[in-house]
Amino acid sequence: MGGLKTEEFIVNMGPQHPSTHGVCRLMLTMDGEIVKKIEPVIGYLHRALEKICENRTYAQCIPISDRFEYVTAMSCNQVFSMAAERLAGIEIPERAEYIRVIMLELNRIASHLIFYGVTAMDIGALTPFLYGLREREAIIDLFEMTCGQRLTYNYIRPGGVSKDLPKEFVPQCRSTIAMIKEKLNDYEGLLNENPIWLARTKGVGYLDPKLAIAYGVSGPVLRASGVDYDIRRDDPYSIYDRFDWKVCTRPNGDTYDRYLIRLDEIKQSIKIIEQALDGLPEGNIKAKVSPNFKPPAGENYARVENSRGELGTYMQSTGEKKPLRVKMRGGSFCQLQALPHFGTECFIADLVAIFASLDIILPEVDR
Amino acid sequence: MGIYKDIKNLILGMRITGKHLGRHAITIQYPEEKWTMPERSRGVVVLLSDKETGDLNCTGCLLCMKACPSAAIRIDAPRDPETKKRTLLSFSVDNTHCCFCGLCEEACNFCAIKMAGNYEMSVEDKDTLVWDMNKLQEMGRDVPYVDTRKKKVPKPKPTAESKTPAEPKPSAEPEQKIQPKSENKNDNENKDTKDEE
Amino acid sequence: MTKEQLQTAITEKLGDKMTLLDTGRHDLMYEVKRENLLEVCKTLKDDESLAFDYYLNSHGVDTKEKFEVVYNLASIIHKTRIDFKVILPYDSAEIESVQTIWPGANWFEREMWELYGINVLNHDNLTRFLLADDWDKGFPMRKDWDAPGFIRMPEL
Amino acid sequence: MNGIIAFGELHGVFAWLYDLLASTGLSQPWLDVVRYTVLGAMMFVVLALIALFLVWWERKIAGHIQQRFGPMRNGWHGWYQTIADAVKLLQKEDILVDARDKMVFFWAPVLCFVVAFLAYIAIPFGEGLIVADLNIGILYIIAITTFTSISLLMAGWGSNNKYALLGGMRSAAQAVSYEVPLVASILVIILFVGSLSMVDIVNAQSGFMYNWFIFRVPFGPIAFVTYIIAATAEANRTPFDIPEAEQELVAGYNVEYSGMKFAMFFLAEFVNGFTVSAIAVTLFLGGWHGPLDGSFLPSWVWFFLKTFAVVFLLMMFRWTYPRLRVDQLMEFAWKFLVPVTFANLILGAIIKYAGWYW
Repeated sequence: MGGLKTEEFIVNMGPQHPSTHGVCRLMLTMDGEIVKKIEPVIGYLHRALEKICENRTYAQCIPISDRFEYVTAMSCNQVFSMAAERLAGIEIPERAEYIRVIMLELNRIASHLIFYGVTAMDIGALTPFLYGLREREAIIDLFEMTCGQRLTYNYIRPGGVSKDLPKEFVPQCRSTIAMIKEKLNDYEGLLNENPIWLARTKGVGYLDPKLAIAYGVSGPVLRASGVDYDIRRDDPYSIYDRFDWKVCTRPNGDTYDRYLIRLDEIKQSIKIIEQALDGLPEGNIKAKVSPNFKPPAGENYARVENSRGELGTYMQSTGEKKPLRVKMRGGSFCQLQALPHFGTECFIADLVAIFASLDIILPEVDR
Repeated sequence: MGIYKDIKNLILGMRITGKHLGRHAITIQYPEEKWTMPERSRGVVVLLSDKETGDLNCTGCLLCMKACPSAAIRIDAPRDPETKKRTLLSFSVDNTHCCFCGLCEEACNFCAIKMAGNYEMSVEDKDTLVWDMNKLQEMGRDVPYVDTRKKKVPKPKPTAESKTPAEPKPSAEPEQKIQPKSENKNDNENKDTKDEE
Repeated sequence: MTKEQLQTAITEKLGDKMTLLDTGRHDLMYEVKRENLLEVCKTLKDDESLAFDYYLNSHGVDTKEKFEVVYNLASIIHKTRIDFKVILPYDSAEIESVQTIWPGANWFEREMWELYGINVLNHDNLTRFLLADDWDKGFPMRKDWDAPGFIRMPEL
Repeated sequence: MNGIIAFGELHGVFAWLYDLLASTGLSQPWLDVVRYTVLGAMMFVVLALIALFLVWWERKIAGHIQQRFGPMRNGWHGWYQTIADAVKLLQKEDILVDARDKMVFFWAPVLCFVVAFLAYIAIPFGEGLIVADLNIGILYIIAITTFTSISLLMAGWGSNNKYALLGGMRSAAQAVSYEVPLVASILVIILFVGSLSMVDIVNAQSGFMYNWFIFRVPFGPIAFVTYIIAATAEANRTPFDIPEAEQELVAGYNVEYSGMKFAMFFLAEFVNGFTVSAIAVTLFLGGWHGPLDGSFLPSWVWFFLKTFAVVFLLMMFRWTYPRLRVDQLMEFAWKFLVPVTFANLILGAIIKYAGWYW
């Protein structure tokens, strides 16, 4: 049998493919079912957001930042506003800080719910996707009640937040959080100990911590490889140091741990939101900042921990009302760059599972 | 032994999906049942008109045009030199450009523009999405809004166009209202004096 | 490890090569000459007291009269953060690749080359990956870039 | 059933029809030709309707499992949604890839469609309701149902598409490795019936419910469970639907098919699901026998009730479990199912020899 001539063939996974989240093409060199080499081809979703931002005032940059990473648009607003506030030296009122933390953590839960549904669907279980989206709808209704939009919120502004919480927000938020905490048992029962799920995800796509750090991988993917690094605690921003919550890490860095860590993070976010809701102070919600304010010359790289890792914005201003340079750094960009180095020598079914577990979305990669 | 744990978990999975089989479905049948949008939901941009006189609140101050990040609003409101008043000729919103961010609503001091909750805008021909003043006014006819303009005591003879909405010397600006410091020097339109300052 | 300790550690290890700028808000912003870039990066990464092993981001900036290449780094062990920039004149806009020190820099430098035209020396895969394959209208992120059909935001 | 027409039994009706036909005076061979063409056409219409119903039923169950309604638009709760889909697929353009292997590409759906219906010749729907009571019934059915994997391989190769090729290869590997446990779990039953004919198998389970082979502890339940697992693999249903794994291989073997050809594959898949459940009911759940001796419902109603129960079980699998990987699937078959079924066979033989069965 040794003399059988076999040759590798190239398969295009994408750009129109059911399991690439957004438009991304992976050129796979395959030997039968085994993936030998991956070469990501990106740029299908490049909208030159950074060039657009250079032509807008700081307040007008916020709707652009929503489109940078639309699954967790709140964290994009937050990172843009933080960069602008640091440039202009604006202090945010107490109540705005609390509202921001509540909104950011709600958005993280909503993003992890999408992750849960999409990863399960990519590995074949079609029902968890609908359960995940059902809970997410409850959170999206909270967002729509406060800022009016369901996906691109344009809610967190340099200087605070744009509108105050409506009266019925806090009770509805508490009931939503309680409902999600109770629904998590359904999620875990459905998949966590399922032998087929374990067979498909345990030990698949091992990401070595050193490789992760070398390629700038961040967020839950990094923590699932055992590296205890979370920007909310290590490069503190906003008022996360007032709440007691734990940075959860998982030791062995395979797809199963990347899945479990996101369920842990949902629980931690629920804890943060409950404490933030209890401590919500009164007061105004926005520092007095005119829409086209002019920050003094300077530059700054603001970082936020969102559900896909570190979301960074470098902003340089020269005293005019439009930023000179805005650079957006998303977590998925580095994870997609690291994928060819740890996603090979596996079946195509495993590659789909690894790609889903990295929770890569393409607007963040192509900007 | 492993096999019992596996079978137990497989049955647990079936129990969870079976449990949902009995529950009532939570989706609504769209065209028949419609979702009631919350009060603040940012749907389509409309122009509001005064409750009594019925004509537009808009005074043509161009603040919303400046605030719009995607240049969706086009206003033609020339200022006739002697009365220093702007008369609004045309106001059009290009819904293909509008990104529904709500910045125009926040920039307006005269409750003239609002994002109503209506989201059904599907059309066959893209050009019909560029709405002119009448369409915007008619869309905004029944949109409820809180009139926060400071009513000027109507002068004995009401001037031809709508009442001058704000006194020359506005009292202390409320906290939320954003100070329209629009000293944009490179205003290539005709010299825009500091209106309402 | 507080900012001051970091600052003293840097001046002690790389005093002459890294000059502190005052434009950095909230983090330390240094300036590095182009010729000793690789040496600075190596010491930043390998020195235990600095240990900047976590490469966050690098990108180009076009300030209308010169290019700047800004690097943002972080240290996982000491939980510190630092930025530094390299000034490049318009005519000779090229810089060595730091990809051998931090493998994560590969795509960032590739993007900088594609959008700014800053040539990156001995980079292993300097090809186009964000813009269209047949893109021939120059480097879009430059301030002086213009192309037919590029509609600017109307100046109001 | 000596000729008295019990309430609702249909075999009397067929006997009367045959006498009517015989009275027309045709010679015997012509009589058989007409008889079997009419029976074949009737069988095809009944099964096509069942398949259409199954498609609709699966979409409704999937909907309600996922807390949504499923098809609601066409007719009350969307009852003619599948018919609308069939008509849509009928008039859809049939896109043919130029680089295809013409003969193989054309005949693959035809083979898959025809084979799916051929298995029903030997399946008894009720008392006397069987097209041809072959004395090698179950052997014929097993032989015929393996043809579907050949047609998937042909589809995979014929459409000259890398994804389809992968799908085809997977279906071949899966069919081969799940045929062995399927047959081994059936052999245990044949051991106790002594004849391959399906009617004899059902008659061996007559009487009260505990006579059904599923309740013949210890070999019955084991055989039933292994049969159901191997059958879901044969019918290409989750968690073994790797030949047509949407998330990995876009659409597996039927990636290049559109219009009526795709409808054939789609319908054949559901008919296979029904075949597999029908065999499970005939072998393990007492065919057309009701739970009590001489029950009140007509026999074919019992058969359909039980078969739809097994189909419901297969559907619950599909909407609960993720999908296995190719090598795990093979490993599970060879390292777990085959030893278990062979051990079960030996256990059955010992019980038969020692006579501890009822």
